[in-house]
Amino acid sequence: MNSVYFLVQQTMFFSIPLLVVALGGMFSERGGVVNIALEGIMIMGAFASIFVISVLQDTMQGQLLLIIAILVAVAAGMIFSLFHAYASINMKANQVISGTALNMFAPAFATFVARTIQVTKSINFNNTFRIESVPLLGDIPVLGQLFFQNTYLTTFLGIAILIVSAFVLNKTKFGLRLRACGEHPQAADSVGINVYRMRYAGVLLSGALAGLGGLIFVIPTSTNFNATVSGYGFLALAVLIFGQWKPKRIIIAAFFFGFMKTLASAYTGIEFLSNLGISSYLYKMIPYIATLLVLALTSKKSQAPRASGIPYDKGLR
Amino acid sequence: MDYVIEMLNITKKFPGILANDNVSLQLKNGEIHALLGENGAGKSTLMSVLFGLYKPEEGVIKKNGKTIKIANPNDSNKYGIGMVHQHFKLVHNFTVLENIILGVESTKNGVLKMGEAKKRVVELSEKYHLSVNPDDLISDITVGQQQRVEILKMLYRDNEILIFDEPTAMLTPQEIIELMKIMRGLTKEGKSILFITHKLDEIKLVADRCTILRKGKYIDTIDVQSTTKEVMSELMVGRKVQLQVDKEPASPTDVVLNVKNLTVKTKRSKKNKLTNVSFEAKSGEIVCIAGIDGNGQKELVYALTGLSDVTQGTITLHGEDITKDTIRKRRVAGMSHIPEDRHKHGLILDYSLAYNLVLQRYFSKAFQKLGFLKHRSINTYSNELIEKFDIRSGQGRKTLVRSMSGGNQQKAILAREIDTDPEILVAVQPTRGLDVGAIEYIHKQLIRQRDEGKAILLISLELDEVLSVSDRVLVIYEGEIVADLDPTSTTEQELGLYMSGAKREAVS
Amino acid sequence: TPEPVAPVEDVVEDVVDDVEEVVDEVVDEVVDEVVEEPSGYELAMITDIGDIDDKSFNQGTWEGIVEYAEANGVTHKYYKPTEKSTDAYVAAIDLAVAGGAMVIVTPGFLFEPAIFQAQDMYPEISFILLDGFPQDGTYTEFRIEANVYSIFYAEQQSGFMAGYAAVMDGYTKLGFMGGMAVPAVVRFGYGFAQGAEYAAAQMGIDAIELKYHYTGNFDATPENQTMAASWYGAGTEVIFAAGGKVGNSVMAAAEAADGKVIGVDVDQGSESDTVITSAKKELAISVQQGLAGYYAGEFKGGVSEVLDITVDAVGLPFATSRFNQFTQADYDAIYAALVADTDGIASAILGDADVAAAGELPLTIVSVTVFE
Amino acid sequence: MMNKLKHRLLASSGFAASLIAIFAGLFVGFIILLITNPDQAVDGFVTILKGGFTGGAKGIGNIFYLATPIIMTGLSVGFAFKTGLFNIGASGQLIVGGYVAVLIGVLAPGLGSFHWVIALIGGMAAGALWAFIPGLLKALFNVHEVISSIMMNYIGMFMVNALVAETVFDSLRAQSLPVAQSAQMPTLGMDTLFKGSSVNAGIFVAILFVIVLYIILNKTTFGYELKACGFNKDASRYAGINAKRNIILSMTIAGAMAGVAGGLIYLAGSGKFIEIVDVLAMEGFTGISVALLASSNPIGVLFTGIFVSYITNGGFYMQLYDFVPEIIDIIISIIIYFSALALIVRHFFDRYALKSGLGDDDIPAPKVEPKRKRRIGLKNKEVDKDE
Ligand SMILES: Nc1ncnc2c1ncn2[C@@H]1O[C@H](COP(=O)(O)OP(=O)(O)OP(=O)(O)O)[C@@H](O)[C@H]1O
Ligand SMILES: Nc1ncnc2c1ncn2[C@@H]1O[C@H](COP(=O)(O)OP(=O)(O)OP(=O)(O)O)[C@@H](O)[C@H]1O
Ligand SMILES: [Mg+2]
Ligand SMILES: [Mg+2]
Repeated sequence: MNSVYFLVQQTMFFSIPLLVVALGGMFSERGGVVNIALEGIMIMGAFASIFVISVLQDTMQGQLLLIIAILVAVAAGMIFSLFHAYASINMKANQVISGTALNMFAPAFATFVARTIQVTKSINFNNTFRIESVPLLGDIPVLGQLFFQNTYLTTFLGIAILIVSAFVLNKTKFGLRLRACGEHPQAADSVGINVYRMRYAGVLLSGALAGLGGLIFVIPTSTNFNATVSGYGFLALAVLIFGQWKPKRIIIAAFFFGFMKTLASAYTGIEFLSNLGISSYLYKMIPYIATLLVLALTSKKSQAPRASGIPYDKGLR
Repeated sequence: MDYVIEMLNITKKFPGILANDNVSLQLKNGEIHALLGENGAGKSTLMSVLFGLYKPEEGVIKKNGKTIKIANPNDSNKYGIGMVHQHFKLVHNFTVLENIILGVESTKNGVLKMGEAKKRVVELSEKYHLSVNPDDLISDITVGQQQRVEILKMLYRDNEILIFDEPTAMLTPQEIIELMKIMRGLTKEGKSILFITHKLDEIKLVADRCTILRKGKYIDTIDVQSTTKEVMSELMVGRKVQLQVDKEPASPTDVVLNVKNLTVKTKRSKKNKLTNVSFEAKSGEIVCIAGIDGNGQKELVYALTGLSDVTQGTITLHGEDITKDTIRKRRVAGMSHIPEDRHKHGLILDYSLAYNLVLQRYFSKAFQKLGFLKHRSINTYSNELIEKFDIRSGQGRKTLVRSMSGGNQQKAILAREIDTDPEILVAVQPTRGLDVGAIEYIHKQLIRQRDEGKAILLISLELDEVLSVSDRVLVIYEGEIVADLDPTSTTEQELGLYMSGAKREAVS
Repeated sequence: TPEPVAPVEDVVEDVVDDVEEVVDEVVDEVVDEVVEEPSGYELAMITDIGDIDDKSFNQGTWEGIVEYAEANGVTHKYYKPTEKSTDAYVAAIDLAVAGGAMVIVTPGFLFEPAIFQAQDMYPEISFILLDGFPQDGTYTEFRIEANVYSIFYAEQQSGFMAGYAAVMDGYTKLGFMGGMAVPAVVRFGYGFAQGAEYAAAQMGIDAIELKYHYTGNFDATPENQTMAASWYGAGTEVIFAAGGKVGNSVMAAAEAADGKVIGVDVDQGSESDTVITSAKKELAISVQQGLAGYYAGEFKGGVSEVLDITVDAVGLPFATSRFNQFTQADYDAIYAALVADTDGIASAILGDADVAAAGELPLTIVSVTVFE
Repeated sequence: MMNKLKHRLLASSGFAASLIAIFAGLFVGFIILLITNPDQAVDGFVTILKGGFTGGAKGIGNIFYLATPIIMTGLSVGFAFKTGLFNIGASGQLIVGGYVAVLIGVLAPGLGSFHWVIALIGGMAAGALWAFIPGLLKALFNVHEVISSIMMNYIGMFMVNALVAETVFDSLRAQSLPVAQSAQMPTLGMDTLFKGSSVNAGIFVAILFVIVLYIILNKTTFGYELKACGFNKDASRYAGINAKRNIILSMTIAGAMAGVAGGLIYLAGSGKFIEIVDVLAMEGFTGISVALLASSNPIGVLFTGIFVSYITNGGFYMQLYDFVPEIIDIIISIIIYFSALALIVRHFFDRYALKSGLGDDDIPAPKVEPKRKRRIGLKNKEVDKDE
């Protein structure tokens, strides 16, 4: 049972950032802008917020500081994503080039600034954010141990974001219009929807969520930030596609992948798995192979938003 | 005289072409004003300018005498202008309802109130006899139904100036009659209508006045009642057009295409899409499959041409069983296909016109050697076709097909498919969206092909065309052939009865 | 109507003129550059895999250089090669020389072939090669010239002390997470296991568990954090993290699981309260000594030496360690024994050249579980 | 004839636009230099401009050396783009190809002077296989190639790590063994011409593939089919083109290019080895930039590959001054960003060319991929037969 608790708690550390960032990507792509800059935005969000934490942590601690960091990460992600929005929406640029440029820019910038300010590029921080056990909820048998112990505020925030995202996308005017812009912007335009504005909103949301995802990613897994998120932005993109651009599937994808990753990294601490005598290389490959297999079985109907990746051009028939 | 809308001296350029050259148009309050012109004359462009999709280089727009600025569809909406576009502007994976309310959603705190909207849509669709199911996905309904959705979109917005860009191209005769009635009704309610069509009958039927464009230029505005169809078409094309198809009786010889007990079932639906369809087409005859849209025509064509699999039955071409052959093999064996959806199937919009003209032949000896394209031959050949079929575009064979007008895109497909010298030509709605001049030409081509001994299978929704071009009419209803008729001894009314399932005869 | 385009001949001519002009300029510039006196950074370091803040030997080395240079007012700079290849390292050395370097420090065995070439190319420049001995790249020719000082460290001794201290301090469930199985890391790991064995024998403990793994990277990743967390979850009390920033992931896991960490290379006690001690390798000090020798005219050129506990190059930072039972006296005793090699204790520690894999270490009390 | 040339010049506005992007990017870079270190900004900037030339003959040689693999990955990504596929998996294909090349290079020394050729072909085949899998998954199961390629990147990396440790392991350094002398790329005398640089015959191999791919794409029926599939799958099916086969072939060829890139890297004899480290090969991602800067045109890829290498070398030499070295990554990313914007400038040029009355029959064919060309990516259409 202990290892079950452990696996579930640990899975969150993989899944929640993937979930949040993939949801960000979803808003952008459902609005019609391919965002492969998720990786870069995560780095920017993490960089800015961890930096703020490192500056403020002597005067402030715990959840309040975390909330400030969250706001900083969101803001940084949004500001950075503006560049992508401007290029892909106003300038009708190739969205993959723009995203690639941002992915290259972010780590260079984070390193550059960190070095200019403090010589080394890694920014240390004290993790004062972990919640040993959520008051009351943590005491619930089984469930409490599964979900409300050894956790972070951001885990619940991630779940909340999922619920809100699903609602916004499917039940609100904003969501309807956004989706229209991602499927058939000419149609949206012809009914008086400002396609540019909607796409900006989509990209900015993706910036906010990816920036936040960067912070969520770093906090539980290290004690410093080092201008990298280890390719998780690309994995989030994979989760987004795996999740077929739909919130409910994205969460399944994020948890599937996160769980496989957890198993693959935690097997050495789980007797039954470590006794199988499988090499660590194979364990490391398992999440990716499993994902491919699942995809092969579930992708038949998968379909990206039709207009995503195509700059909106009024003149185009 | 009070004009609701005046478009004065509008000029709109596109790369290589003056789409509108100092064009003016005045719409009276409560009238139906037709806009007539050849393919590529600039009709859609002019309407798009009015609707705020294009910004003209020159010219002014006035509403009720006051100059207004229409920079985008939001503005046009504000001024009560609505438009049904020639190329539908519907989101394929949205429901009918979602498409209708898009842009004018009613909400409570940002949350959609779908229930109310649905009620209104149902009311509207009943009132105007535009039957659609609000919960269907656009991708699941027929083109005709999509057309209705477009109209409902406009009605839902309470627009007072309605633009219909070729709304009838996809409708059945009954639906067209319905639409005409609706349009009349709308003008009675005080709305004014701009109506683009290539069908002179329709203009005669509903329009009050008609403005004619030719090659981007304004030609004339005429009073419809006092002008004959012949005059109209002459004004439009700049020469006399023969409106009546003129042909010798057919003299069919040997069987080219033989279809036996064809049954098609798709995974999604429980019912057969086609049931035991059997017929043959001989060389030297034009066989027409008539029917209301959605009765299995698409499945039949897909099965014949190899775009989808057959559940049961056989298809033979000149005695060879081709039921299981690939698309390419059928092509090479002599089957040609003018597809219904030109954008989905017929053209690669981002290829040049030349490349599109060899889409079915690039692999043949004439255009390829050892796997290398012979660009010189491709270019010469396409220049020939462009000349021969009068395909108009900004930059000749180098034009990107995407930028060509709908009619000219259709001509390109026709040129390609006819020029391959097929054994059998499967032509689905070959004249959809074409101007009378072009239609005349196409019809002549079809008949010439027939006279040269080809078999032609024509799938058409237009009774006119069915009765005037074909030598034999098969009526399809709910996936079955319900009649085999001789067009010379059949009336539109009788055809209508078979098409609607009210009547059927045993067909072997 | 638009302006007519210039006749094409003119255009082409213009372009050719322009190109010629540019080429001339570039050639001039290049010549200038070569003739020009370099602006001058006397002390240079070339980085390898990691950056100067890899929490590992790049960082340790660089900190040593900086400290020395600032104390003595010498200009200093580090150079990043364009990629990880011998040629690129040599090119970086060229650049450093062009930049005025007199002494070039290269951390890591990957520089062996580059230094092998550079020692001949630049006889007037002095090189300090850490963790390596100049060789031709295929291990067929080994040669050290008078301008190269090669330094190795007895990491196995440092690891030994860490393992010893951990067991003496009462821990019996140990873990070792190395970055990659490169020689220095392997020596840390082997020493750790043997130190634990030694302490256990001394204390009469009959069973010590040791989980042993190379993560395959030197980064802080969720994978590394998860693995450490799973070890702590399975009862491991202290993990020796010998892989640069892998340590930060282990610390993150330790903080969540009340586990303990042993740092590596430098004193990492300040990075997390979970760090009980660090197996040090005094890169900075040895670099500084090398530099001091150079400036004193006593550069140890042509020498390759292993720096061990006798010169204080390895050991634990006792003052800042967080031990419960392991006392200063205990530390001093084992330190003295190792320095004196009492009963051959120091020379008996097996290194990377002696044993092929951790599982083959001759241990009786410590049971090593290796995760390949 | 002259008239035609004139048109060609105008039509190469894409080139002019790229230049504008480069100038704009450099300008912003210069400003950053000025802000961070005004004293040396001019010197540093000049160094960037001079690129590899600062290093003289050696520097020039190294431009070509560093350009070689990214031209190959650029070709890989670009070729797939032309077919409407986004090959983000060049990194995995590269490492798998590199491994097989090394394996042959180490274990089969008896192959004589063809050794390197065979090793390279082995690498090519391995890369092809690695991309064949996502191609197959896409064609048969509609699995989006972006996600499967990302997965294959990681699988390839871990697999190669395991295989190197099993087969060609240098246990002293935790990396692959050096390949036999005969498996190293010949230098064709360039080692004396560009003395001290690592340039080798690899650059000619890359140029060879540039030409081959250009011909395939623009002059063959196969290329016609591939591009047709990229633009409109339904229409190509209607035209009797086997879309599934084309998806697989296109990915496979793309993978082969990346596989060659891997071979060229590890057979270069520059002292580079496959390390057992869990990090994806960067060249695969650089290939994306290279391909996109070139609008996926193979000839363009040749030049953008050299350009990126040129400026990277410039950045290397900029270390002679007091700048945080990451500045060069910042500048390159800004140039790439501006080049994305530059496409609009190019669009404008094209318009101008058309408007200025050149709409006659002799304009060079609008290179097949206008507006929609920018539709890249994450789109996924069912290639299924049933409707
Ligand atoms: N977005 C565009 N870009 C370039 N050229 C265009 C564009 N839209 C229209 N054109 C060109 O302008 C001309 C007029 O096109 P338009 O669509 O207005 O014709 P139309 O009268 O509606 O023809 P049809 O009856 O075939 O629909 C055509 O030659 C067409 O190729
Ligand atoms: N009809 C076309 N549609 C699209 N692209 C074309 C077309 N014709 C040529 N191309 C493209 O333009 C390029 C130039 O072809 P083109 O035949 O114009 O060359 P050229 O230099 O004029 O040679 P030549 O006149 O000797 O045949 C070809 O490589 C091909 O990719
Ligand atoms: Mg039109
Ligand atoms: Mg030519």
